[in-house]
Amino acid sequence: MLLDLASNLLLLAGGFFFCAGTVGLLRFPDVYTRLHALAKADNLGLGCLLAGLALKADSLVQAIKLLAIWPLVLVASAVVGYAIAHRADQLGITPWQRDDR
Amino acid sequence: MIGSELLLALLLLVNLGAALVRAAQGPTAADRMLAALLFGSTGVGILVLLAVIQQTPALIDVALTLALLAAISGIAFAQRAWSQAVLGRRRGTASKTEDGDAA
Amino acid sequence: MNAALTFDTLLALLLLWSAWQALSTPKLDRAVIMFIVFGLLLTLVWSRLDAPDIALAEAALGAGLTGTLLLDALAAFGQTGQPAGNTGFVTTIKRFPTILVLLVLLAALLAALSKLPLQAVNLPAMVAQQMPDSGVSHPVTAVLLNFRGYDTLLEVAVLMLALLGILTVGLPVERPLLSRNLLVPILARYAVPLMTLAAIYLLWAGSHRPGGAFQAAAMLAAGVVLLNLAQVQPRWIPGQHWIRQLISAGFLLFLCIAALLLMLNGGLLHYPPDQAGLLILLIESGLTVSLAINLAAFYLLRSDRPEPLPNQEDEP
Amino acid sequence: MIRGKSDVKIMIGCLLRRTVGFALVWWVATEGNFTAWPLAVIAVAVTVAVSLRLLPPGSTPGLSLSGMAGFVGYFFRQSIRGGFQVSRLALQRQLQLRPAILELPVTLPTGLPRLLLIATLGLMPGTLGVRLEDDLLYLHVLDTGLPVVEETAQLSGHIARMLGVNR
Repeated sequence: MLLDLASNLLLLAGGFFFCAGTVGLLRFPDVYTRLHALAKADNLGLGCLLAGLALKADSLVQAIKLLAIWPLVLVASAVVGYAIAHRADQLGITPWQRDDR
Repeated sequence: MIGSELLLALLLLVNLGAALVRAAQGPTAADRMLAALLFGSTGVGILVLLAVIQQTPALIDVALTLALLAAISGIAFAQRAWSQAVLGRRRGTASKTEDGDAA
Repeated sequence: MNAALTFDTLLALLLLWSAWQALSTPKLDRAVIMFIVFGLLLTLVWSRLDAPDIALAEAALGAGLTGTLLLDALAAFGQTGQPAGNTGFVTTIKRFPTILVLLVLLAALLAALSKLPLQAVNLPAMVAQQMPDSGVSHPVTAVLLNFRGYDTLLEVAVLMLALLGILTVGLPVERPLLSRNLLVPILARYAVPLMTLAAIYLLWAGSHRPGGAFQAAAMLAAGVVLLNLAQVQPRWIPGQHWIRQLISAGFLLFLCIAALLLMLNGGLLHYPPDQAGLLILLIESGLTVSLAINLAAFYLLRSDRPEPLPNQEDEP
Repeated sequence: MIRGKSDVKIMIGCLLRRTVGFALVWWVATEGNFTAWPLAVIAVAVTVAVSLRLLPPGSTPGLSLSGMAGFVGYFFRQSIRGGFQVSRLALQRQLQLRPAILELPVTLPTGLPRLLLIATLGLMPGTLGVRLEDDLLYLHVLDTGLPVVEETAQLSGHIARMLGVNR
C-alpha cells in the first residue's frame, strides 16, 4: 500500500529528527545552541511522527486531532525557547565562540 | 504494522535516556531544564505511539494535555527560578562542569 | 525479539534512575528538575500499564503544576537549604528516633501486607456487574464517584486541609518576576481559552472515558498559573473571601447531595440509578471549580504584606 | 466600549467567528461526538466568554486568508530546512558551529506582528530571538555564514501580508 509506505517513511523521518535533536542537545556547547537543536529538530520530528500516524488513523476527525497536537507543541516550544534565551542573555551568558587557535 | 510503531517508541525512549544524561550533567540549571523540555516533546511522541500500539485513543488526550501544559514549567523556570545564584557561573561552557558531583 | 519487553524494562530503569537522581543530589535545582522528569516518565509508565486515567492526572498535575510549584519554591529558598550530605555523629543521634519510628512503621506495614489475602475478590468483574446502576459508562468515574464516593469526598477534603495548613503556617510574600518577556502574555491570552475548553472536554470525557474533575481542575488551575506568569492575573491575597467561598462551595455541594441522599435513601452517597448520571455531572462540575481554585491557590495565594526589596531587572 | 454601529458590527463578527472556531475545536476534541450537545453549548459559551475577557473584540488583527496560506507554506518549507540543517550540524564528526549574536533592524509594527516574528524565528533555520530593544532585534545564529538577513526579511513580508500591516 502506498499510504502505508508513506506513513512508515514519515515515522522513520520523525525518529531520525528526534535522534538528531538529542545528539544536538548532548553535543552542542552552550544553552543557546542547544535551544536551536531542541526547537528545530525535535519539533520537526514530532510533526513527521504525527503526520505518519495521521495517515493511518481510523477516521478523518481522529487524524485532525492527531495533527492538532503539532501547533500546540510548536507554539509552546517557540515561547519557552525565547523565554529561556532571553533570560540567559539577561543573565549575561555570552554565547559560545569557536576558539580560532 | 504495530511493530514499526513499537520500534520507534523504543528509539524515542532511548533518546529520553540520553537526555537524562544531559539532565544529570547540566552543567547549568538551564541545561537540565532543556533536557526536561525534550522530555516533554519526546514524551508527547511516545504517548501518541502508545495510543496506536495499545489501541487506547484516550492516550491521545494525555498527549494533548501534556502538550498544553509542558510549556508552563519552562516559562516558570525562565521567569521565576533561574537566577544567578542558581546558575553560579557566567560563562556556560560545556567543558567545565559546575557540579563536581555530576554522575 | 521482544520489543515490548525491552521498552518496559528500559522505562522502568529510567524511572528508577531519575528517582534516585532526584533523591540523592544535594543540589536543589537538580532535584527539582529530576522530579519533573520523573513525573513525565511516570506518565509513560501509567500509559504502559493501561491506566490512562492516572496517566492523564499525572500529565496534568505532575508535569504541569507540581513542577511549576517546586520551581517557585526553589526560587523562594534559593540554594540556601543546607546540603543533605552532612552526616556527622550528632545529626545521626538526632535522627535516631525518627529512623526508629519509621522502621517500626515499616515492620507494621510489612506484617499487614503479609496478612492480606491475594485476589480475594475479582474487582473488575464486580465493577462491570454494577455498571448499569452507576449512571456513567466509564468504570473509573463510577468507582470514584458512585461506588466509593466517600473516598473522593475525603480526597477533596485533604486538598482543602493542605490549603488550610498553608494558611496556618503563613503565606510567603509576593516576589516580582525575575524576568519578563513580551511573548508570554500573548501566549497566555490565546492559550487560556483553549485550556478552558480542554478542561470542560476532560470533564465531559470523564463520564465515558478517562477524564474527570481532578484532571479538568488541574487544567484550569494551570491556566490561572499561566495567566499569573504572564502578569495578566495578579496574585490572590487572603482577604479575598470569594476564594474560600468557592473552594468550600464545591465541597459543600458534594456534602449536601450526600446528606440529602442519606435522608432519602438511607445510605451515604447511594444515588438513585435514574438520576445518578445528572447528579454525578453536577457534583463533578462543582468539584472542578473548587479543586481548580484550591490548586491554583497553592501557587497564587500570597501574603498581602509588600515585598521589602523590589528587584526589577528587565525591560518594560 | 461599544459606541457606534460599526462597533456593534465588529462585536457580532467577533462573536460569530469565535463561536464557530471553538465549536470546531470541540468537534475535533470529541472526535465528532455530538451526543452531549447541551454540554457542548455550555462549553463553547464559557470559552467564548473567557476569550472575550482576555482578548477584547478589536484587539485581534484581521487575518488575510491568502496571506495565511503563504505564511504557512513558507513556515513548512523553512522548518523542514531548519530541521535538516540542525541535524546536519549535530551529526557532523566535527562541530562546524560558528555562532554569534546579530543585530537586525525590525520594520514590522510593534505588538503582535513583532512578537509573531520573534516566535517564528525560533523555529526557522539557524536563528533564535534573544532580545528586542527599541527597533533592534538581537538574534542568536548558529552559523554567521547563513543568509539570516534575507530570510528574516522574507518572513517579515509573510507576516505583514498575513496580518494586513505595513512592513
